[in-house]
Amino acid sequence: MNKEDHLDLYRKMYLIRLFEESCGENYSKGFIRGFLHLYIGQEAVAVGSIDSLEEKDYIVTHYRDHGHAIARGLSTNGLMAELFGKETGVSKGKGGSMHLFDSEKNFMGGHAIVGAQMPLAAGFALASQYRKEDSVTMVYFGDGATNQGTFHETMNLASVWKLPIVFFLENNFYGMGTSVERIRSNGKSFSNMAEGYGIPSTIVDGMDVIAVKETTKEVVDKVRSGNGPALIEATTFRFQGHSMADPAKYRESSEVDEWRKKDPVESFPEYIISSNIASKEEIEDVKKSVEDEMNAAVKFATESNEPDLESLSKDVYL
Amino acid sequence: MNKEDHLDLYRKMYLIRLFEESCGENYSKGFIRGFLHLYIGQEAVAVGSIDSLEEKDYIVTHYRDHGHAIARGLSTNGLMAELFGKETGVSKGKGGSMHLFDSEKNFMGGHAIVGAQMPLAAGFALASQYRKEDSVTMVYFGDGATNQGTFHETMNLASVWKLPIVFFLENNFYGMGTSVERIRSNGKSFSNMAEGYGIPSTIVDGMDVIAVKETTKEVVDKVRSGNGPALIEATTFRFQGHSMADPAKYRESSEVDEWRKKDPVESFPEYIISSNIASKEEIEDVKKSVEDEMNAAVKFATESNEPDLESLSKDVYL
Amino acid sequence: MAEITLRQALQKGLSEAIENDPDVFIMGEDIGAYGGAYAITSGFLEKYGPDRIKDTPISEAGFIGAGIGSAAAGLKPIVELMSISFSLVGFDQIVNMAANIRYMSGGQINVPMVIRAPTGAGMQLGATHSQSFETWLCEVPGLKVVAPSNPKDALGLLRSSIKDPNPVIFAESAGLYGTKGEVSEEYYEIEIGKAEIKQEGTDITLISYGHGIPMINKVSEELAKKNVSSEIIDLRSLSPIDYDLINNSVQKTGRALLLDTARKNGGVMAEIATNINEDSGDYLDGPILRVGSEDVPWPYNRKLEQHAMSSVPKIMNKIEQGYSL
Amino acid sequence: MAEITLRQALQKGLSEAIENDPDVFIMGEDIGAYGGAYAITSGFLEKYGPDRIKDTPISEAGFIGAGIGSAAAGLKPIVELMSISFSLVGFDQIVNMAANIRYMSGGQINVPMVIRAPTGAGMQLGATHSQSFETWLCEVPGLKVVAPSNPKDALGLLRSSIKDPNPVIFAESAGLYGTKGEVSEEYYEIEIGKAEIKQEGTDITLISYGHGIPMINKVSEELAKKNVSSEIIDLRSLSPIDYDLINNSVQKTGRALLLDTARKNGGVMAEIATNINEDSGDYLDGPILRVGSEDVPWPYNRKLEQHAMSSVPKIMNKIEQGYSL
Ligand SMILES: Cc1ncc(C[n+]2csc(CCOP(=O)(O)OP(=O)(O)O)c2C)c(N)n1
Ligand SMILES: Cc1ncc(C[n+]2csc(CCOP(=O)(O)OP(=O)(O)O)c2C)c(N)n1
Ligand SMILES: [Mg+2]
Ligand SMILES: [Mg+2]
Repeated sequence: MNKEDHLDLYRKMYLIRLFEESCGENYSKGFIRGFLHLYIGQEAVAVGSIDSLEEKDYIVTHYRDHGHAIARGLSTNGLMAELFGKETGVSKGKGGSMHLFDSEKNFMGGHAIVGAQMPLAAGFALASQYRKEDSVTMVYFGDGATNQGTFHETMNLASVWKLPIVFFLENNFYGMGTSVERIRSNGKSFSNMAEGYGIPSTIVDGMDVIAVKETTKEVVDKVRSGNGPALIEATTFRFQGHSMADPAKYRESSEVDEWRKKDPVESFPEYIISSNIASKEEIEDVKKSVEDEMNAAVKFATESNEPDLESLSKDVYL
Repeated sequence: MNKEDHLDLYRKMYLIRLFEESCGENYSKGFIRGFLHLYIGQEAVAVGSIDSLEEKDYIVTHYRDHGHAIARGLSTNGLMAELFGKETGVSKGKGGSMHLFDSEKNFMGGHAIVGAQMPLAAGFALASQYRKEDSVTMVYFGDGATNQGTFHETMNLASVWKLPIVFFLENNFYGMGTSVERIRSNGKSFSNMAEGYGIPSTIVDGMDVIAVKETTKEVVDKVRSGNGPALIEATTFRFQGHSMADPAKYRESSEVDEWRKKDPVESFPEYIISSNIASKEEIEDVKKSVEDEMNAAVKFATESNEPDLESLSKDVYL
Repeated sequence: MAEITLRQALQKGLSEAIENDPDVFIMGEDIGAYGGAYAITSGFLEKYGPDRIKDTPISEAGFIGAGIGSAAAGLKPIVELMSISFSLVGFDQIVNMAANIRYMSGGQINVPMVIRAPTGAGMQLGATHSQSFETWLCEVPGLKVVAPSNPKDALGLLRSSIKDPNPVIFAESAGLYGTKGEVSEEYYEIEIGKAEIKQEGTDITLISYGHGIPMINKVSEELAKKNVSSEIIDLRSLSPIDYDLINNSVQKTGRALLLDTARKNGGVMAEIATNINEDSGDYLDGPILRVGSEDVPWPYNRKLEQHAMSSVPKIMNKIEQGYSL
Repeated sequence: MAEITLRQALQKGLSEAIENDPDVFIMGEDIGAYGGAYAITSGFLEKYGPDRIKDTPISEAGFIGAGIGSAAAGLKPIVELMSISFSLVGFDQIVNMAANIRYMSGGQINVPMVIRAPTGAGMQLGATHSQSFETWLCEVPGLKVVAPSNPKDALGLLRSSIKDPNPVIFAESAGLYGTKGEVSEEYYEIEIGKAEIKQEGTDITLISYGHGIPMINKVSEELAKKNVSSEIIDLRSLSPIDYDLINNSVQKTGRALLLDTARKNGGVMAEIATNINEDSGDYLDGPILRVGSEDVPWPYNRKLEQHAMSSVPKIMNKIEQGYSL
């Protein structure tokens, strides 16, 4: 990894952070509505893992999807416009925060029923296998989603069919207000669930973007070369409530503070500077360009048009 | 276990065998219709395991339920009448083979959607726990049912809530025409699935009625005393097709022959005689009485009335 | 009489049931420590403890099924779903199990369970989160379905639902939780299966339920301005449906406008319209009119979402064209 | 022209698709080694191999979802369910995913998938196994639903369904697999959304689909004996519904009898009756008549099950009373 690689990882994490902060702000102002789940705190997971993917790989995720979308390189204009419900949005304003899509980038959503994205993801992996292509499907989900039967059905399918799929569990220790202990009696980690299906699993520090990137690369390589599915569990934390509606009273602020110390958006640039990989000024330049991009995105979203009323009944059938 | 205990186990196994043979016959004659799944070959599982339960314990099972019903002591008259669709049937002729019930015996069905009985069973266990009663719920299912998400959701619930429930897997190595290898990549056994939830599991030879009984007793005792759920996997085999419609072309007759050598209905009385637990005559007496019971059951079913047409709209609501 | 919100009415009914009947417990995702996605059970965990207020994993099939089993064992579970949209992952348990088990067992097993769930669009949650599956569940024999439009009905129906020995789907319009209304301090129940005439009238019968009622009220005001007297029926129960009351009213007024808040295609009102035509056809002065949401998945954008929904002008328009009123 | 069974027609359509389009594959429980619960894919595994004929574990949500994903990636999966009754455990994938994904993505993603499933009661399978959930699925925007009544339509509709870029539910009446009929050897398709007039007539329009058609044919014969000329409409598609053809016919005959094979309450015909009343009300010589199955779970006992179903006498009775014919 050279300097540019480092700065690029930082750039994406910072972009996600600012994007999310801007979302929060624009939600308060009423420009963004519905359910809004921010990715603040988990940036290193999406950025590190997606950096290890190739263009041909498929990404499928859940409703907390802004981070993955940005890491995948979806246009911040199109994303912010989607959240503003504009016709220039990635899903033409029809999907909203929880249903982001960009099929050209193989970014296959944005799915808001907990666990429902997993069978779907298996389908993309099945298609790759069927066509003897070596693309890999990456499916993201939370600790809470491990409680849905679809997670297990999909692990089993993937294992029996040896599908090229990576189950990427973002264990942020809470599913809404429910801490992991209350949904899981067998320890805080989930990887032994995969073992029941003969699926190899790895745990990685989700606050360390380089560790995430390297672990993912290793796992994805194996999956790509036909070894069947794998599971990665990244331990991470969301610094804010589950959604904008959640004051997060179910946890101690000390727990949040502990995790904030590992904030990748703070610690990674510090590491870059202290390791002399890049200078403070270079970091500042990145910041500046990200801030510009964000301002432009909000401007774009604000100035874009609402969809025509006729579009209501379009896109139902082809 | 004294002589009576041995003879009783044999009696029940033989009763199931004859009952099932009679079902097959009466299906061919058109007296029994719909889907009919025989338990022939698996008798030792139901008989051994249910012998270890107490009256207050709940039993929940799937569509292959005749064996469990008979082992639980449901009236053969009422069961055969149910299969004949008569008003004297255990479910008034409304349930049929796949939906047998006897709530007085805590025999809670007979459920025909694969895997659907498992959440239900957790509910009975939850009720026992809620009321601080020490009854245990026993839920039966097949190897194929492990593929349903409900199995996993229920294991997780049971584990998190420490429910007094025993997951009883009858691994007969086929779910319809699908051999275990084709639905499971991680070995023929399923017990490591339970480990993912911290649920202890035991494998037992399902053709050995005494082994089943003893293993079940041990496991049920632990569960009853508040140790949370457990899983028992009994390896067994159905000697006939999945249902009356199945010629079982997907397996070699040699495989069936191998298993038939372990037929508990043959080997157990041999063991009783050769170990001098009871005499050949005593076994013959048991047979005779079972045959009489079966003849009476078929007679009862034949002579019973069909339900009134008015009963069609009864039992929908209380 | 006190003015309380529909949320408070539910809280009152739930607390009451927990306090009066040891067999009643509440179960659902984040109803405890979090206080419920819509804060219905806020404070309950602290007050009643974890046995009565049972937080569940995100396993709808699992805990709906567990609710059914516990009810079959004689408890009285109240299962909360975060959204009726999520009922689909547990639909088999509701439709094939809760509804059928009594019949299949020849009447041996009862399922005295209540499934509460917010329903309806209008909050920009998009296609997966805005569904109204009570329109399907009310077609399932073995289930009862209620859908209150105001605090009084919410409390009265909740009491009846908890007492009912059958599985009851309690559909709560998410947009109405904050709605205020008078609620008697004396104990009362509202019988499941009984609709209510909210306003008597002579010229046209307006029928809806849940969050359709506020809109119907506005329509009635518009009609009054044109000297048209409308009779308003709040269905309150979608299963069973109070056809006696409906037919009596329509036979009197000779006209009817039926408002579905869900999609018109496949909504509750098709069945009701057909029954009115069958049973009161001779009394009609014109066609039965139906208004409902558009036949598209629910969009996120506010303008589109509002456009997909029915509205007072759309309904007025329909009435003007249908009856030249 | 050859006489073949409906099963053979499906086999022909499926083989053809497999042979002509490398993106087509079939997936389902026991469709391979076992040959299919109703033997539709008998011999296919041997002929086309395990990649094209994919046996699945008993995980409906899992493999329906995998079908959707593979379709979104450009393949053309044909998913077989052993029974439409089992669709419920995968209902979320069908209703919230397959149907919505195109809309939610602003038209970026298509799901060219077919879900085939036997449907309908009459085989004494009891409450959990005799359901007809096509009556719900046809109300979901984003899905198409077809239900053939004969071999010719089965083949023609199967061809269109596989070609269609949208998710199509292909409801097969389990009781009709052995039904024989003429099927052209020339290639043809039957357009989704087009009903067929199976018989022209002047006095009454009889409408049904799937296994309702044989019964409707008998009713027509009975009517003919009384010199009543009936026009028979086979819907063939339940979504979209061919309202043009229906309204034209009813406007001509002035009378209509609608037969649901599923439960009347909540069946397809309520929506159709309401639409006819809305669009052709002025042309009617009397009420629209509806017959369907009783509003109870399906019982096992044969006599009860038959009693729950509609029958020629019940229909004749309805017509005689409704129209004094
Ligand atoms: C089937 C279903 N049940 C419930 C919900 C409501 N819900 C949305 S997110 C969520 C918590 C998920 O937690 P987790 O999987 O840990 O992901 P995180 O939000 O922590 O990223 C719940 C319960 C839903 N969307 N779908
Ligand atoms: C949800 C669902 N899918 C499919 C079926 C059809 N089906 C009935 S039994 C069965 C096989 C079950 O196999 P297993 O669990 O091993 O039990 P066994 O029959 O061997 O006792 C299948 C696929 C069903 N009843 N329910
Ligand atoms: Mg989480
Ligand atoms: Mg089996």
